[in-house]
Amino acid sequence: MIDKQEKLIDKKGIRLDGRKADELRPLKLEVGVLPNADGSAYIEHGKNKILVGVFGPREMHPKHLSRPDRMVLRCRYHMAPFSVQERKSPAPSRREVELSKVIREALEPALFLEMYPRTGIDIFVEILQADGGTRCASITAAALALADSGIPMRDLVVACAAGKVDDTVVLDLYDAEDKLGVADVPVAYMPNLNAVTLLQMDGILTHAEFEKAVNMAIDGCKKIYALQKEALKTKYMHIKEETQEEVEE
Amino acid sequence: MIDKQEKLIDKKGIRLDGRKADELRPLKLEVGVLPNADGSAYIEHGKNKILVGVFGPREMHPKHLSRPDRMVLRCRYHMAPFSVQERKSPAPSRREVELSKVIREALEPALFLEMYPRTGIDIFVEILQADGGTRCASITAAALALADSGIPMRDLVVACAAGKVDDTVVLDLYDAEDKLGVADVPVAYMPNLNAVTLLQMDGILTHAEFEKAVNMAIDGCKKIYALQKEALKTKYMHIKEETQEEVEE
Amino acid sequence: MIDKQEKLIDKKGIRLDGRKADELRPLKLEVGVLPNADGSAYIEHGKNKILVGVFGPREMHPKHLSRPDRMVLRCRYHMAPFSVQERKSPAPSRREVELSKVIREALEPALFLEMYPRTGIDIFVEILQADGGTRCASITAAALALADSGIPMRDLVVACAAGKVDDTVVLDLYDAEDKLGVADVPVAYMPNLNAVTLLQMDGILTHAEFEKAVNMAIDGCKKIYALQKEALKTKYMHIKEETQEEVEE
Amino acid sequence: MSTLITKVRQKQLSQLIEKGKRIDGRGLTDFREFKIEEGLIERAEGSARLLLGKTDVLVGVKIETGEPFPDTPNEGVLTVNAELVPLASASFEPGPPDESSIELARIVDRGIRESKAIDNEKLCIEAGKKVFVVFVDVYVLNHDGNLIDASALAAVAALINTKMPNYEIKDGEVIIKQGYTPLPLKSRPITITVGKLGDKLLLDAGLEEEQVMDARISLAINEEGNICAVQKGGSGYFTPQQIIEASKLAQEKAVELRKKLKW
Amino acid sequence: MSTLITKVRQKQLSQLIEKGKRIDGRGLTDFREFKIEEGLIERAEGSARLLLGKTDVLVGVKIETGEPFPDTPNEGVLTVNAELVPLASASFEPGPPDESSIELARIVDRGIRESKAIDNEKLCIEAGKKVFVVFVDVYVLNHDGNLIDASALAAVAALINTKMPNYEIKDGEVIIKQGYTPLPLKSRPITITVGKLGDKLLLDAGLEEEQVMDARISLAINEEGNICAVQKGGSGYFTPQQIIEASKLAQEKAVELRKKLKW
Amino acid sequence: MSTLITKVRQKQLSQLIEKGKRIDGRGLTDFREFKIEEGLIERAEGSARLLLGKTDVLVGVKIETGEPFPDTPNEGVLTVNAELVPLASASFEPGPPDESSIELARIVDRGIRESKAIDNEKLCIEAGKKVFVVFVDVYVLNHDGNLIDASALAAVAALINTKMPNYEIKDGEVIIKQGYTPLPLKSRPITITVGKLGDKLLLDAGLEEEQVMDARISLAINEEGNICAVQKGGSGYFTPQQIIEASKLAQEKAVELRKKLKW
Repeated sequence: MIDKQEKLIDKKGIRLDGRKADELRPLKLEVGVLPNADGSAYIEHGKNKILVGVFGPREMHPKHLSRPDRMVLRCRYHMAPFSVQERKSPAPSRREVELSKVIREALEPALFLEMYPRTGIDIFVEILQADGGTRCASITAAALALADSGIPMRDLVVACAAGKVDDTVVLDLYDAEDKLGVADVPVAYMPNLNAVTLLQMDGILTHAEFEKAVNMAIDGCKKIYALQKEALKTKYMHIKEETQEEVEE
Repeated sequence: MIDKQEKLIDKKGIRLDGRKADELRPLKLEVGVLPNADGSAYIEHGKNKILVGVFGPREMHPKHLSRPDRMVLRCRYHMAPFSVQERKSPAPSRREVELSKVIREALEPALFLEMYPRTGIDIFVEILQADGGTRCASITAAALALADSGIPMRDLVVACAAGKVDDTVVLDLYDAEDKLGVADVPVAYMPNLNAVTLLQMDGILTHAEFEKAVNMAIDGCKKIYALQKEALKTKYMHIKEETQEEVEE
Repeated sequence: MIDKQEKLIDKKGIRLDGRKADELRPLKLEVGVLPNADGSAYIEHGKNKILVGVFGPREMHPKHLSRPDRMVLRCRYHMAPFSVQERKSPAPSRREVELSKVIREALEPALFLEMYPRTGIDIFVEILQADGGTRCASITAAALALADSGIPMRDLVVACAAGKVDDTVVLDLYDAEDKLGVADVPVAYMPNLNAVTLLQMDGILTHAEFEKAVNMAIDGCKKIYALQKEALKTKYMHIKEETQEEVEE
Repeated sequence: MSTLITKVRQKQLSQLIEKGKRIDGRGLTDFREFKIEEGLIERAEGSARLLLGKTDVLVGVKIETGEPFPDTPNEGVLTVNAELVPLASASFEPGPPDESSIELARIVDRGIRESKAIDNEKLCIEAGKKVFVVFVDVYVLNHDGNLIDASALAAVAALINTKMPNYEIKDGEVIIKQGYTPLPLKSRPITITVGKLGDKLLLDAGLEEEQVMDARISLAINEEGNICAVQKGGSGYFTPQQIIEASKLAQEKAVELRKKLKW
Repeated sequence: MSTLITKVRQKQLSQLIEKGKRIDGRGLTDFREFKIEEGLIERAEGSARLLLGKTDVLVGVKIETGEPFPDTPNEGVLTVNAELVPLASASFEPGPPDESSIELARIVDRGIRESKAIDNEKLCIEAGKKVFVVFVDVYVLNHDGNLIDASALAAVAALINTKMPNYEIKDGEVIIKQGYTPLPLKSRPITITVGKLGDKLLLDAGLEEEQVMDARISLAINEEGNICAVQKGGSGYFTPQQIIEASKLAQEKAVELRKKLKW
Repeated sequence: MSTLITKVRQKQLSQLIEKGKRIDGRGLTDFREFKIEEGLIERAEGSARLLLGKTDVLVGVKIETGEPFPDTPNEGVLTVNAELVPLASASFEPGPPDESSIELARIVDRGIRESKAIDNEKLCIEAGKKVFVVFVDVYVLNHDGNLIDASALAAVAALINTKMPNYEIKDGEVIIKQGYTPLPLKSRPITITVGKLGDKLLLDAGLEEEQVMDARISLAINEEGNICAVQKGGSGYFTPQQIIEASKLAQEKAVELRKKLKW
């Protein structure tokens, strides 16, 4: 057992992994990584490694789940058995069922569901490696995968957590901080609409700390948002180059 | 472990809970207790506390279970995890599946199933606390809930057990007598039709004892039948009063 | 634990159960043993005791599994809980799921699936007692049950294993040889078409040994094929006799 | 379900029974011919196959070691399971046990358990820690009616046929020794199911007759003629008088079968 | 689902809320009347039934012994389960827990767990080997909206009402003794769910109001007014300003309820 | 299933193969380009990702302690599981493993097990009580044909890449120490699947080619060129001559791949 008295932030305000309080972990975003999916994205957020595939809009199966007035969004958040320290059974846990629901609800505000009645979209999120903050990284990647699929969106959704570690409100907790810290506040956000679409919290915070954490998380979201747009641009430039090459040939 | 040699009936013929051989436990019956159900009832029979809700006749779901020539009655007998000494898993046990079947078959003779083709009725029985004789108390309450739903019935169904404790045939066994007694004979009965619609037995009885137990149980049923009718009357008077109040307002 | 050094074949080339290397176990085949099934067969192959029932071609249930251009063959290989040394749970194991698939694929080449669009055939294989080589005996019996059901077939399918025990390639391994031997090669075969429809192998063999085992298994298949035809003839003669008797009466 | 019979056929069967007759010529209280084959499954500790008319039930008994229940620390454990094997009828489907197979298993279980057929205390190896577990698996191979009586009979026949492994305890470990002992039995209950159609009672209903019956009542009867377990089934009812009548009928038939079986 | 309401009714409800009014005459931040009945289930170690308007939730607490988790060897174990009992609403179906009941259970669980309501170390019997396991079963008996607040309140009321068995350890065995001790609690969190429709926030939404709300946010508040757990739900969103507003609203309402409840 | 191809396309593919040609220009026995990336999943004890054309398989290996099987008390335990992850193909559905993923897992398992790839006795910690359990999880991330060879290759690559925790036994307890040892391997089997269409055999079928093939046969080949496991699949058949031919083809290709892989 890890000694809970151990300090997670040193006197200079530096965290165990070398980051400052308001610093994000390194991020890597890729779009269009799965040949068979209609849209896909891959994210490395710290040591989180997550793959998202989107299929649809397509006919719902089973049919009775479809809705006459709108599209149905389904989402499965799933951890690979080898993604965590102790092997996880492939059967969905209660935690995975809950996260599937809140991730779906975080993405729904970005879509024009009424535009595609009687159809369904499936989002499959696979956590290949987990390092704290998987739900946020999943949302960030899922929004990219949706965009990659070509479905119209009100805005990208981007997610990031803030939390309290020792006595400090910090951005983007990794695994050890998540487990040994005081509180974790994952937030999903649509910058253009100023809309918070996911918000959860574990731990104990004063109202002031909570407010600070929410705002810090939103600032984090805005930074990742820039990376999301970058990743989409890279993809499009890539496509453009390919098209040009074809033309030149 | 409880000493099986211990006497459950004293020399004066009085049982451990103070009752005589042919005495029922205290009963409390209420009708129309669940706002969302089409019919409902609550029973306290000894320390049994049971809630029954009825939905229907309504369209069957899934459809392929419906019948072109009659209504389908479905029944779920289910124990709350906290209803028994050792917590019960919420998943249905084999005992619950069997009791669901025999309770359904005890109620079916009271209904005009052929009057509502292609529809279904669902009866949900929830054992909130169990004290021996839950299947009988469930039937007594379920019949009230069906009557409360307004569906035509041939008669109410009422149920009560008799059994053998030490050397005596007694009425309405409670938990300890059920576990330590010699035999238990639950009976469901429709008084107006003189029809036994449920009959089971565990234990060992001579033919004469069996006959005595069945008759004693039927006598118990007749007493509870009076209370059932009382409970329905109370409900109707209640409704009448409410209607009058509305008229007076 | 059994001592793996123990010899399974003596110096004279005789196996522990008294057979020579290329000798089959005793076989008993019966056709038309189940009154309710459309076709059925029973096989005793060594101490294997297996019952197969065939239903169909009939409407598929659930319907969405049916195919507009062909019949669907379904197969369930299932072991009775008492068929093996340690009681087997009745729930299908991964092994049973795999064997159901390979047995189905071993039988499909014998049928004219395109002749019965939108229908299904169900083959139920029940292992009443297992003694090594159940998948082969199941195929041999299932082909008979199919023939008994009257469905047109390209040929019977017949199956038998060969394998390596100690240093020798032998025919038709029984339980102990299967567990302690070096390799097991089950083969299903349609003699008239010279077609191998099932082939698996566990263990280690050189290419030459593998070739020898496959050929020895096919030879075994040919011998059992004669017994299959015998069993069908017996059934038909039986029917003929019955019909004659009826005529004579 | 493809085993459902037509309304015309139903009427025909009902009218016959109301006249005290049956489609196959039997009297109302006659059983069909039956045959018991014991020991068919050498690999099981016990087994028996019962043919009752065309109804075909195979029961296998396995004995393993396991933990006792906390409230009966010095008794063995009995587990009864029933499979309506899909090859037995077009109406049986593969999959986890449904309410019919669960009810069947529980009726067979209660007949054995309540009659105290097995001498449970002799199955205790080490009180509170290790006992023998008796698995009774009822396997219905062909369904032609009266599965309850057929299964209960086959189960008791399989138990009579069951051999228990000899063992000794060495350093707290159970060592299985050579040789066997018969499973210690104290009773051989016989379960008789009485069908009811209108004011008629009948025994050993065939598959088609079961579809016209109002209800059934099954009674397990021990050597003393006492009743050890009862189960009413079906969507109809019995009058109290019919129940007493059915109970007597079952007791008489049990005596008759007991003679035939030499139980 | 038969509980869905018509578009006309939806519009009516929305327009009222936009004007700051509600269908039943309440103000936007008013709770419905509520009543707590404790100890209804004598057989459980703790129980409480909460009526909030017509919403009816029964919580039973069972205490058993079991093994601790490897990473908290000297702490008891909390297990929260929620059943949307099918008699509570035509839209609830029997079967294994679906995403709604799992989310409900996890919100109730986090409110208790994150506020450190139970003094877990006092539930340790023998570190790493044996601890008390607290099973909190939330049983929804009638659904008329705001199941989250009702379930969380009922769960804490049931824990307050819970008695723990006395025990001693003799020769490594846990012996249950006569008498009981109250379950050791360190906090009594109150969970408040704030609904959002357009630019309006409201509390304790009824069943019909829930169908027109954009989204909800639930906050567990402890005695110090701190926030212990948060969950946003629903397919809509909150602005950051609304979240801060909702958080304040929840804290104020928690203070008010705490007074009423004398918690 | 949206991955089914049209009859016209099927005919086109078949005619090409019958002429000894393939849609992507390969010869009948050519493999597509492949690339192995090892150690991608730092959190797992071993991992490898294989790209074979567009087929993409990730294998993670976890090592935990557990009990040995009673009949092999001094050997470690191997458990292989395969997930046809739904993002890999529109035809894969979430849910418990179906017959395709179970067959895939069992073919991979047999290749490793029958070739005795893992030195199982070195995984024994305390005979009969505690051994290492090796979980091999095959995760199909994109399906473009020949999942069997891709999964088997990736699994062996992941095992080569697997590190085992060091440990010591103190007072009967397993203490995990610093540092790692490579997983003890005795063999590196290579599985080759041979497809059959009419009288043609082909290797490394793509997704579309698989839909026109009559049948397939998969052979695991060890360093000595011996055959360790075989599985025929598909609804067609092989002649005995074709099987011998396929076996030789697999052995030759295994030698070729072994060189490329430096295994």
